Amino acid sequence: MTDSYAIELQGIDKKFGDVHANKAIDLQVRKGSIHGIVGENGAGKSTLMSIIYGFYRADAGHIRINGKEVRINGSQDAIAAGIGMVHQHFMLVENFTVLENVMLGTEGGAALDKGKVAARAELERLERDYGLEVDPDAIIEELPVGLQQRVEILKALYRGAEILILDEPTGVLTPQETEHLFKILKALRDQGTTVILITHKLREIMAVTDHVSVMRQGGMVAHVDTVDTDRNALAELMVGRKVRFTVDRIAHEAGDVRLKVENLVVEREGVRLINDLSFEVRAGEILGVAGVSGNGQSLLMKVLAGIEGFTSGKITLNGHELLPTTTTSPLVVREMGVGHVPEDRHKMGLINKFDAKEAFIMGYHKSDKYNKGWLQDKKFIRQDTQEKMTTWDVRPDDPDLKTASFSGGNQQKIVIAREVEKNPDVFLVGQPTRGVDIGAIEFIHKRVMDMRNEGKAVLLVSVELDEIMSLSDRIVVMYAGNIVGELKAEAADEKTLGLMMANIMPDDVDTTVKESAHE
Amino acid sequence: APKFAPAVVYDQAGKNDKSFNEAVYRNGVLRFAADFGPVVAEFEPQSETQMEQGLRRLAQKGRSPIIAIGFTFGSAVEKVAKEFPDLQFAIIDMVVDLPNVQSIVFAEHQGSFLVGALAAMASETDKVGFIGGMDIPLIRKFACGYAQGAKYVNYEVEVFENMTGTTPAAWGNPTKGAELAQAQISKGADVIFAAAGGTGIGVYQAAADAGVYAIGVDSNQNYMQPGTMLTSMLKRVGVAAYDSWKEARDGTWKGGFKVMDLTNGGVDWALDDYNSSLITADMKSWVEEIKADIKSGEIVVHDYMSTNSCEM
Amino acid sequence: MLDFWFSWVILPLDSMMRLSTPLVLLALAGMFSERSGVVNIALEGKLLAAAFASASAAAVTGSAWIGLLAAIATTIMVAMLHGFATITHKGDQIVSGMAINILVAGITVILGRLWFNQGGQTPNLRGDARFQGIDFPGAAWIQENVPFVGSVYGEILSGHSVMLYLAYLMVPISWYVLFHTRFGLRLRAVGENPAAVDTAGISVVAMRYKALVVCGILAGFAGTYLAIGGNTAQFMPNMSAGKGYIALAALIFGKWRPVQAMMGCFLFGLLEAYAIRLQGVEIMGIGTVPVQFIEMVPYVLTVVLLAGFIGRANPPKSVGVPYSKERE
Amino acid sequence: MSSQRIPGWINYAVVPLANILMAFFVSALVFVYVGVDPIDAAKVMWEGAFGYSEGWGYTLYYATGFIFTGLAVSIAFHCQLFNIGGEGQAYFAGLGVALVSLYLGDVLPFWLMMPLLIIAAGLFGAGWAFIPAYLQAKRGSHIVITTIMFNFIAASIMAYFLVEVLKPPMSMAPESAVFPVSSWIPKMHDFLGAFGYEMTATPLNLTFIFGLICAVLVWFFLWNTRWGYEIRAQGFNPSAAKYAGIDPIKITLLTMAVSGMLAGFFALNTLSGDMHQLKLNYVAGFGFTGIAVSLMGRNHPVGIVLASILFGFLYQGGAELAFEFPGIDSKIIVVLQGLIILFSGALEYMFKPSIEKLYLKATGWRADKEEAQNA
Ligand SMILES: Nc1ncnc2c1ncn2[C@@H]1O[C@H](COP(=O)(O)OP(=O)(O)OP(=O)(O)O)[C@@H](O)[C@H]1O
Ligand SMILES: Nc1ncnc2c1ncn2[C@@H]1O[C@H](COP(=O)(O)OP(=O)(O)OP(=O)(O)O)[C@@H](O)[C@H]1O
Ligand SMILES: [Mg+2]
Ligand SMILES: [Mg+2]
Repeated sequence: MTDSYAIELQGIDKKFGDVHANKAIDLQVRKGSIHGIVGENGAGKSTLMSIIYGFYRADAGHIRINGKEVRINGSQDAIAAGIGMVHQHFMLVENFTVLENVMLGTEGGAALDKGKVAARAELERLERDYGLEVDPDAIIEELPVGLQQRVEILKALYRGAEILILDEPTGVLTPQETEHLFKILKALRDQGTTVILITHKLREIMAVTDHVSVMRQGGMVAHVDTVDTDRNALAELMVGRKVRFTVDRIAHEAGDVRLKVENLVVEREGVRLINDLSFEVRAGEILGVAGVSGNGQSLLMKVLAGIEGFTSGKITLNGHELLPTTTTSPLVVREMGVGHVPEDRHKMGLINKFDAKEAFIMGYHKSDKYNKGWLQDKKFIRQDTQEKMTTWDVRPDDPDLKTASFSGGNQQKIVIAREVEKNPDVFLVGQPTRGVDIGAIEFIHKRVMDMRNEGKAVLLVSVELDEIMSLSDRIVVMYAGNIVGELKAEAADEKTLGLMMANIMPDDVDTTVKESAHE
Repeated sequence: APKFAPAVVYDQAGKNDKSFNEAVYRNGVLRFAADFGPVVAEFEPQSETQMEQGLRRLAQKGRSPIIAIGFTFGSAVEKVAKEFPDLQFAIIDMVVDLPNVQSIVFAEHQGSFLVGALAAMASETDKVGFIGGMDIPLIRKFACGYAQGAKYVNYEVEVFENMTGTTPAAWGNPTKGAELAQAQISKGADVIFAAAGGTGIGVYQAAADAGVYAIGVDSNQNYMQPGTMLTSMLKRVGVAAYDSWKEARDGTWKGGFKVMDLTNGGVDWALDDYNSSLITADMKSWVEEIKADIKSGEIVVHDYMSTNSCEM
Repeated sequence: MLDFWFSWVILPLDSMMRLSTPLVLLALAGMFSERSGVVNIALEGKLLAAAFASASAAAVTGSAWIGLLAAIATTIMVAMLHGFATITHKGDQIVSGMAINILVAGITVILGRLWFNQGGQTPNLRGDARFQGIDFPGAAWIQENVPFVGSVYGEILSGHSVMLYLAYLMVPISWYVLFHTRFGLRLRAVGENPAAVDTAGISVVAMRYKALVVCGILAGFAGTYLAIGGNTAQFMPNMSAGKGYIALAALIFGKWRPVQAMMGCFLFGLLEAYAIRLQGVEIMGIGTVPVQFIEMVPYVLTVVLLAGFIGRANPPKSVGVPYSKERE
Repeated sequence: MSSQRIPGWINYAVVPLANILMAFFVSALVFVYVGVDPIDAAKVMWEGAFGYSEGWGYTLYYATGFIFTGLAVSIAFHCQLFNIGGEGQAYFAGLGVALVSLYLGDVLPFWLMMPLLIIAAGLFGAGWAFIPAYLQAKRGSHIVITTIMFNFIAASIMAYFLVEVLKPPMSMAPESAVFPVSSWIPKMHDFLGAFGYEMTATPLNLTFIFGLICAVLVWFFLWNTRWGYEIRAQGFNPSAAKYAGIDPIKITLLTMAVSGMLAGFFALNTLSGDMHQLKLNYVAGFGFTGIAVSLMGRNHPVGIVLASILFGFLYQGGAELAFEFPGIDSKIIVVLQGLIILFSGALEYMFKPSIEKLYLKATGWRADKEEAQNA
């Protein structure tokens, strides 16, 4: 039976320093099937795929391709074995053309010009056959992400991949694009190509895969046929216990407007990234911002937090008016009673090499509380940190431990604790549960809801529709730098939101809300 | 008098610069060693700081007399000689007014006059060149004497004059020297005198490549490009150093001012096997005549440094 | 008029051709290395090492061509050391560049002194031990009989050594290699996004080493020209005298492209040619020009360019970053 | 990562030590090649640098210079700025010191001169670092290239000043007049002599003490003030720093100004403390060597002071070597320096993995247990 498997892994093991990313993984992928892999962030999915593709080398284990044991020492071995991979982070040379990117590595001879002619013909054929049109002479950095991803798929096909690995390909796609992609994947499967698909969206797994494998904390915990399972069962397999997606909500009236954005425009190098945006958030309500990432949500958060400036419009934060000419900074904005949990704790919220003490004063390090004259009040900082770590149940509660040594969930707790403890009136929260485990998610969701119940104005940006739907009182959807529609939480469902995220207005959505925000 | 323990500190060009320092090494240190045994301690500093450190270090070891090669040692000698009033120092090309310092200066203008005269005699284009190292009064003194000598022989002669730079780096840049020489040659110069330390190597090379004459400086550099080295302007720094040590050894050493000129053989022009075929008998007798006239005072060569100008 | 033309246009341009030669070769050397992602402030040391090797080998064997080979072999070795530190061991590229510059400055003098006993200089070379000027057919006649333009042919183009012509030949060759060959495509890619190259099945490490080998070869030519290919015929301590940094400046000036980099070298070479000629020369109405200010123009221009005042200079994106798959 | 299980002393003591030993070993090979017994050479260097009070004086005098240039490099490193311009900054600061000394030295008393000199050295050094910093912060120029260029520009400007402005008339050497005595920083032997301690005359001067004070201040500044906090935050993670309200432009300017100021203090030691006149190229590579000092000292003031003493030893021992073995070139010290930078800077990570592995092996049973417990 062996040769009915395209890929067989046995005992794959990989460590990055102390991080045991893959623990003795076994996996079998049937030829001509679409095989899904799910698992939380950091479970080791990308690492495993990168090992198959030769990007990383496993510390131990065997790989069999089409029944034959192979040694994959580098991507060239994987390519030779007929494996193609679309990486989670694109592997494109940004200032090259599409054609150059596609032919890189398979140039067809030492002289480039001859190879280019042949490559162009082949590329055009592939584009036609699979409905993957891209201008071969376009420069990558000028293409939208959706098209960049096409280039990645074309690259794999161009190399004649019989096994195609896609690592979270839909994160940057609109629902239609996702749909189109899945059509292509199915077509490929029907022609005999084996596809491995990694995604966090269990809906997609159910829609397109034949089999699913589940990873947890570096290990492979289950293999099931898609027809034999459902979303709840998969979620349970992923985190090891029953998952509860909802948070309790107390009904109450929203208060005064605490955050008001009027006709906000942000331009960068002549491009309008945020285009005439208006909305408001009242005390005691959570406004959820949904949207495919890359539609301006991150920038909006940065502008509101004072990290970046804006071109025109007006922002009113807790009674303070901000105009494009106002000199602000994150420090000034914090003074106005704004707390900000940034989207990416590694890039923004924390500094890996700082210890917990230092992490807890980030953004507040200039306040008199933490300084005595010219010097920092180290004793007080330590004691203050210790107290907060205890109340927030940060583990381990050691103020001298380096930030990097905490797990993702605990790191996120540090960030949220730091911001919540300042008791802000306006609370900006971006992706609060990205990459944290379900226990932490419940905890964090509860704290965000507490803030609302205490009468704070909360702006929540998340790409997780479940999160948005379970926390928000109202939901706005962003597309191409603008708000394309608003829904009451009760009226929201995934289908409607999904369509709106692609800028398609379902008939029953009241698109006039946008105007009414102007009054 | 202090115990006799002679020493020398070269400047940063080092003792093998084929020019100034090497003259001290070959005609001073080696000759002294040949005559009295290897007693002279040498030091080649690597940096500005080490120049003074080297001097002081030798002084602390009780070395005397210590000869410092070149005007760059001026302030260092002044400082260290003050700190060690019982030791003897000498400095070349510079005056340090202390009782325990012998300041040895040369009448470079006289020697340059002679080679300038020879250059004019040898030139067929009536164009001759001068390439100096660092642009300082001392080198202007060479240039000025050279031009006077050339014009003395042939009033029509045109003299091109270039300096290499303003810092000591100008002593060690043969590429620049060659560039300047090529430019002068392209403009018609067929004899070029370089008073530029290591930079001269490039000048002589460029002259040899173009088949025109070059004139060496300080040491006898005739051997460097046989056939195109017309002569060398000798500045007998080696002899001066040798004499200073010898005086100390004999107990006749005196501080103060010491001029080395044509009369005492401190400067001269070089004639040897390498260039004898280039110097005709006529040239030789004429230049010897001029030499005698300068010695006798019949010809007065203007010293640039006396007025800070080449105008008389 | 003719005289002014000759002295202040033709001769400086002639000089520029020679003074720019090592810069052009070095800038190309730097281009290959930086395009692959390895910052090359070690050009200075590579130039010096090559100059020493060529002059020593030529002195011992009497053949300039063997000198060239020795120089190339030496600079490849130095480049491999550079690669060992920066590619294999992911060391800091700037620090290793500095280390190489310092190391070479010391070792050349020590070996030179030990081998030739002339204070670090190598013996003066004659005949076949150095590359000599080649006169173009009819150069002298044309220069004499055709006013103005005749001297362009006779003075500026003709009369240089074969090394100079080789150097300028390298410019179109490098251009072709960079933009029209597989090697060039991969090279440019590896300096922009090494991970993309890696996942395309090409070894980043091998590419960078290859780039450094090419860099070594070109730097070998540069050093050979400097010591025995132009108008010097021997090695002298520290004879690179900052040319490595000027070449780096020219490379930035040329935005990491061969023809533009050559233009940058020409500009700097011409400036130097004038600086040399203006030293201590009285110009009517102005007096003497402080040549220090002319000498610093290349550096000032580079700073101005880098600050984006005269167009942006975008370096290869991953230049200076050791390629590592491990995060942090 | 694995550093969690590796104690600090491996990283801060064993690894640097291995790197230095490797550098020494390779230079020993060079010594053997040029025909000098490396053991003899080491003895001469050691004796010369530490064997008697004069050696100490010189060693510490050189070390003082390295303390300043090393601290300058390190503080910039903490902000992820690579300041290769210490050489130019120190050089340019010399101009400030010379101008103040020459123009005010005759009028003002010693006790007024001292603060003025410190301010002049600091200001000129900071000023010369400020322009590259500004260009990096505002215009995105690469600070490494800009500071290299600024070294050359400083060299040209200083040559101009020394040749055309500061050189006394009739003097030929490109150096300024000797400073008035009131601008001289007292020599250590004079100072100690006043308290009855005898010491041989050396260039070591009170700037040494000032250097040590600066090292302590730098430590306080980086780890105990909000500005130091901001500098390190910016260095570790610029986007997080921005989130925390740290203005990257201000911090870049501040860091480079402090860095330039420290490099500028080099002028105090060398000019006011010893040479008493401005000379061409007086920095003589100390600015560049500061990079090695900082790397070896792991960018920590304590490490930098120790590394400075090591380099002071190399310089003084090296000069001594040239006296004792006239046959060998003192350039051999340059080689040794290059090797130290190579091994402790560029090849910093060469031995680290194997040393860590060795350590883990030696303590292996413990690590295994740990893993077993975790599982
Ligand atoms: N190159 C690397 N260097 C160090 N650690 C790494 C590296 N790549 C992954 N890791 C770590 O290995 C673990 C597994 O990471 P991996 O990227 O495989 O997870 P994943 O399942 O793909 O997560 P996600 O859903 O976020 O993509 C994580 O703890 C991660 O931090
Ligand atoms: N970029 C990275 N490089 C190295 N290690 C990382 C990196 N990102 C995360 N880690 C480490 O990898 C481990 C896993 O990271 P992750 O963010 O997935 O948290 P986690 O272990 O899943 O947290 P929790 O257990 O709270 O869910 C943590 O120890 C974290 O410190
Ligand atoms: Mg992943
Ligand atoms: Mg996790």
